[in-house]
Amino acid sequence: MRSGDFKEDYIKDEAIFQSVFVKFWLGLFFVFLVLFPFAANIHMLYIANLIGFAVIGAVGLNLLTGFTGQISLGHAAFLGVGAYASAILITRCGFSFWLSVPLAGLVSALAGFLIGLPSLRVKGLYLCIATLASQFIFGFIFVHWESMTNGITGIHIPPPSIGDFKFDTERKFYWITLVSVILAVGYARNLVRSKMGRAFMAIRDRDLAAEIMGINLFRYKLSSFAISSFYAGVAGALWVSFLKVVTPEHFPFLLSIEYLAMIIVGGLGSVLGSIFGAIFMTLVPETLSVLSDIVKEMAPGWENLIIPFKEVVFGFLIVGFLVFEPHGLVEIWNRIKKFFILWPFSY
Amino acid sequence: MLVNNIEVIYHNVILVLKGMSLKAYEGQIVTILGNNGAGKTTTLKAISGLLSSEDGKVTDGYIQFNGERIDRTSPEKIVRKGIFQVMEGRRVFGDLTVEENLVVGGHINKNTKKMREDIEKVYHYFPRLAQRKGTLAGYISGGEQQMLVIGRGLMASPRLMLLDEPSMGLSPLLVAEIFEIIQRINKQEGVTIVLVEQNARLALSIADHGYVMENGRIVLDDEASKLEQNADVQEFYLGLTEVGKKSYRDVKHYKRRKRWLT
Amino acid sequence: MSDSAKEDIQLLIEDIHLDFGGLKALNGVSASVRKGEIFSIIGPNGAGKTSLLNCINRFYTPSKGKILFEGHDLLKYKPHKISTLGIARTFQNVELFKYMTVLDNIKLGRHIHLKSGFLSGGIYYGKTRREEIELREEIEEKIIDFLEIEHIRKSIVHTLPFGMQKRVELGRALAMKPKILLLDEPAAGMNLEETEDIVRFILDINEEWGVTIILIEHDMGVVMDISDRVCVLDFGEKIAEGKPDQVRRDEHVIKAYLGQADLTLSRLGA
Amino acid sequence: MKKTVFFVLSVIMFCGMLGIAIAEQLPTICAIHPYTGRFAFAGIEGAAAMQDVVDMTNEAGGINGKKIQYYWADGEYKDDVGIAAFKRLYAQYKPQIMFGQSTGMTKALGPEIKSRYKTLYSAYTFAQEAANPKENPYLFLPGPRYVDQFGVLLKYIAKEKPGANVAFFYSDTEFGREPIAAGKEMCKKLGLHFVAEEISKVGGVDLTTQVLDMKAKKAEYCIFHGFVSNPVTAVVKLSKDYGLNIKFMGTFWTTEQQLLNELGPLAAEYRGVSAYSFFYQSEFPEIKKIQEWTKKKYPKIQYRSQSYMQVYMSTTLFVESFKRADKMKGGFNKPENLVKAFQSIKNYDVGGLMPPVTIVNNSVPVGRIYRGNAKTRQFDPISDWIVIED
Repeated sequence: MRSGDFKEDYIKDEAIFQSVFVKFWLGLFFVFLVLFPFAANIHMLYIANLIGFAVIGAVGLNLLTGFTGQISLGHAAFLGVGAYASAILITRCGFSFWLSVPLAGLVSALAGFLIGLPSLRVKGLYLCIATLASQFIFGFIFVHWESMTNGITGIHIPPPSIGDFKFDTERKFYWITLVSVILAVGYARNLVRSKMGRAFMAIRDRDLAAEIMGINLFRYKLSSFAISSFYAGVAGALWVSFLKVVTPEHFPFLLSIEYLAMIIVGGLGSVLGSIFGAIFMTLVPETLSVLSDIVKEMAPGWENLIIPFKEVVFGFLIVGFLVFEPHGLVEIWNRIKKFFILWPFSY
Repeated sequence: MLVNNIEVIYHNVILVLKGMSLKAYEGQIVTILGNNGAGKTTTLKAISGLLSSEDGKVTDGYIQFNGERIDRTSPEKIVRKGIFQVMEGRRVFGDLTVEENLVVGGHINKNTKKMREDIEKVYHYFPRLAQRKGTLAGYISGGEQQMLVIGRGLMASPRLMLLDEPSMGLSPLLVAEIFEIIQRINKQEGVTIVLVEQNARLALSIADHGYVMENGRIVLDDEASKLEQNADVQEFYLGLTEVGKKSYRDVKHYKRRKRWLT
Repeated sequence: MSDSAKEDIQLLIEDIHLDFGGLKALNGVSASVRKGEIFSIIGPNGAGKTSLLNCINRFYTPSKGKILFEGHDLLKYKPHKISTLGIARTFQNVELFKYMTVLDNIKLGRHIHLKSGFLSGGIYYGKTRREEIELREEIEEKIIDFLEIEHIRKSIVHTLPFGMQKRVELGRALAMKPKILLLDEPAAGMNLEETEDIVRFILDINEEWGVTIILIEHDMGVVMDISDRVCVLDFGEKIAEGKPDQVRRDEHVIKAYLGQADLTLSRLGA
Repeated sequence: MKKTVFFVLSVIMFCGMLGIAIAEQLPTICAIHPYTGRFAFAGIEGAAAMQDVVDMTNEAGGINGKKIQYYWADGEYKDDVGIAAFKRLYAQYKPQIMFGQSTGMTKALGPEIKSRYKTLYSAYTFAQEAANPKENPYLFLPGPRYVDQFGVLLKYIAKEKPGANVAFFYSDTEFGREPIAAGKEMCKKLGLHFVAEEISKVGGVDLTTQVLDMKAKKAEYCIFHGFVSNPVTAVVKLSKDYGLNIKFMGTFWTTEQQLLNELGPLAAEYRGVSAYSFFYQSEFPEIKKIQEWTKKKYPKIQYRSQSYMQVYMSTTLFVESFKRADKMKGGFNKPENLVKAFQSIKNYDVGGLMPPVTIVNNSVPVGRIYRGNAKTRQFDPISDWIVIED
């Protein structure tokens, strides 16, 4: 049982990391993150990078959907806008990678701002369909504005570098991803506990009452769209710089759905939940692939049964988690935490 | 109906009711008094089976209705056994008309003739509803909505009706009207009624038996008329002191403590 | 009305008409609320009491009429701007932010008084951090302490019983540092003891914080005991206004609203 | 949760590394087959083809006595899944040769194969990018580029009906769009009128607008590209219903026996181009060999598709490259050797699976035109092997 956890002033109670225990585990986790690239092989690092991009994208979407309550089906498009913006800035305008990423975020934020305009008039499912428009509009632009995007051929992007040092392998890129993820998560975590984050949640829970509190719905909804798209843009820019190529097929509609799945499985309205969701949606299919490959080797002749089966398992896992804990993985996490805090009593 | 020593837990961790017991005989009006959060609504939900939809469950004790155990039965089966809960907050189907709301309430009746009779019965008790039967339920006044949800409950031909704060937010005139109707329903239909109500005087005036609840358990119970005479009840629920009525202006300067001996 | 009383008028409602597709919700209602008083509005369900508050809040736009608050024409303001003038309110059915903690809900009340933006908010350092901690201190000491809700301050609102939610909503309104507070049935769904608590808070807010209060309430015990003046609405029209004792005896009021005298005072044991 | 999963992964990787330690010197091929997803029809056949060639070679003594190791994973025909699988297999087995699942994956990995992995690479694609030895020395195609396939068909049309009206019907994918621009250019050169381009989703169902558009624009020939059988049958049937008189043709992936089965009596209306002989052309010794092997190993299987032939051909070229590179200084573990060995292949006899193979620009630019036979539901050759020259 964890006890002796008393706070003496409000400063401590307002801190993000509330106890020595949390700090300890977080520290340990950080050490793990730093040591990870030295122990892992390319494939694990590749997946780790992908998880990183997914975390940034998912945190962004959660700010919009989980915190502000505006469902977006266009997240993939904003990833695409950021990706293309950075690719074009780097290859055509001669910007460095380091400058192109925040700029890509801004371009994407602007796109999000525009797509968010209907949110002032429409809500819920209607808004959902309105954001779907972004998918088609930007998808069309990626393919057909050939002078800029090279159409379906896509753009090859040189790896980021500092002086002569090139971030051209998964291991080197890992550091860029890690720092970006920490910045992105830290910013979001702070944002949601400050004035703006509270306003977002207020709009989600009761927009009428939010107006009484003097919250300008117009401004905050659009801010939410812009910030969310900024995150998506950064995630997209990092992703394609990592892949070294960008084509329109990187941003299918399905990707938007996957991002929604991430935050729903992880936990709506929770920064931690977005992280869990991103890990889940990236790592689980990958692990299942690995497992199915192993099983396949062990049972030759059965591969055409075993391999497709992984999708079924993945589907069941998602449904299973949602049935078991509709509030997402973060709720399971909270429950485990509560169990240890209260242990050995059950309530 | 018998509730025996039940314990209710929400989300596996939050204990709401601890050893709560309650009895209601056929044809009685039983009222539960108590603070907000004492567990009155939870008790009603435990009886009607609606706990499960809020991730709560009865972990100890049992609930019997006409000798049959019902605490593990699903809500829709409980309704069919004749128990109906009228929830607080006037939950009408705002996009349906008054009459359609009643039809929905009577959906467990299979034949239309019985349905028609039941609707007429509701109009008999609530003549105001008959006047507004074609209006969308979202546009009728709060008092009429309260009447509608009670009427809708009546459509299920219940043997036991659980009423959760029927007077909330209603004008004095309407409160009187609704309580009178509740009494008539009880007398004429023989429906047993469990009433959760904040207006203690009113509740005790129509009830046969009263329970006082605090922190998830019953601290006091007696015949309604005796309860009305209890000094503690008089002070805490009826607003009477030794010298008679007191003004709300007086409470400003002191904060009382309760003296239940539990 | 004497000259001095006129100067004291904080909120002036003049000839308000409001209709919903032909249905007249308010039909030429006028009223004036003086600074520092408790002004109650009573009337049968559907009489237009809440609609009147909604007009002041600018959720509804009256088809005719004028509302002046300390010289500002409220009808020229957008709903989210009303709060900046110092008008706060609570709702009949509680309009809290259900999935947030009590503390966050109350902090939201202070929204308009905070300065941090999206950049400084996300970095949470220096000014923003100081501002947040000051805010926390003030809310804890002034509001949470006052309303006696320390024990639930970290609970998620929708898990709380209705009566507590009403208290939290009052706290949120107070956090707005209002000059005038509109309370819509603050004692609904409360038993005597809880009602006494709420009344105690209302009186404190009024007398010690000097906030003007407009109160809608069905509990005649409360209304008659604490109001300075009472206004009675029926079918969107004002049928009486005056001191509680006057109103209580008014024949129209008894017929439309109060009913028989014994029921009126049912809670008072008179 | 993250940590436990990583732990499990680490254990798997560790076992994998043990495997590398043993297999280091052996010739290794890794492949990503689209075993599930919408390209599964090809992936399942391809996985079997590669296994077969490896088994045949190993039975015959491997690469100068060294047995070929073959590992593969499912890429689901999704680029990200495929790339992850590529990295995983690479990390685990350090293969000298890899095989990928799609055009998109080939494009995405191209730069890295050149700079880091340096594996000889081919894929389920005939995209131009893989036939550019200057840019991508390690990438190759075991047949003609899509552009070349268009070339073969267009030249055939120009000969059959000079100045004819031509329409392209392609899918809304990277693979579908790839040769379109070049195809239009070619029409101009050959004096054909390019009148319409119709785009549809893969597996699209309502194609009336496209068919009516072709009718309005008086198309006489229509070339399908970027599909599997699905919309093709629908379009051919619909055109008959609307009374259009269009001659339909298709590139490699739409020249498949299954399509003829679906077309039924309309099979005779359809022509396609392929680089490989068909399973039933037993007059060729290599095909005969495949038939016998199939009968022996998979008695239930009646037919091997063109996808099988493609991967079979690729693997044959892989094996030949291994053999040639093994004789060079540094052996096949030196990436440059494999490329040199591969590019040195000239007039290499593959027993009629293709005409004798000569590598030109890392591809094998030959094709043959086939016509559907409504009776046998087979493709009959209607031209000789056409070698495409730029």
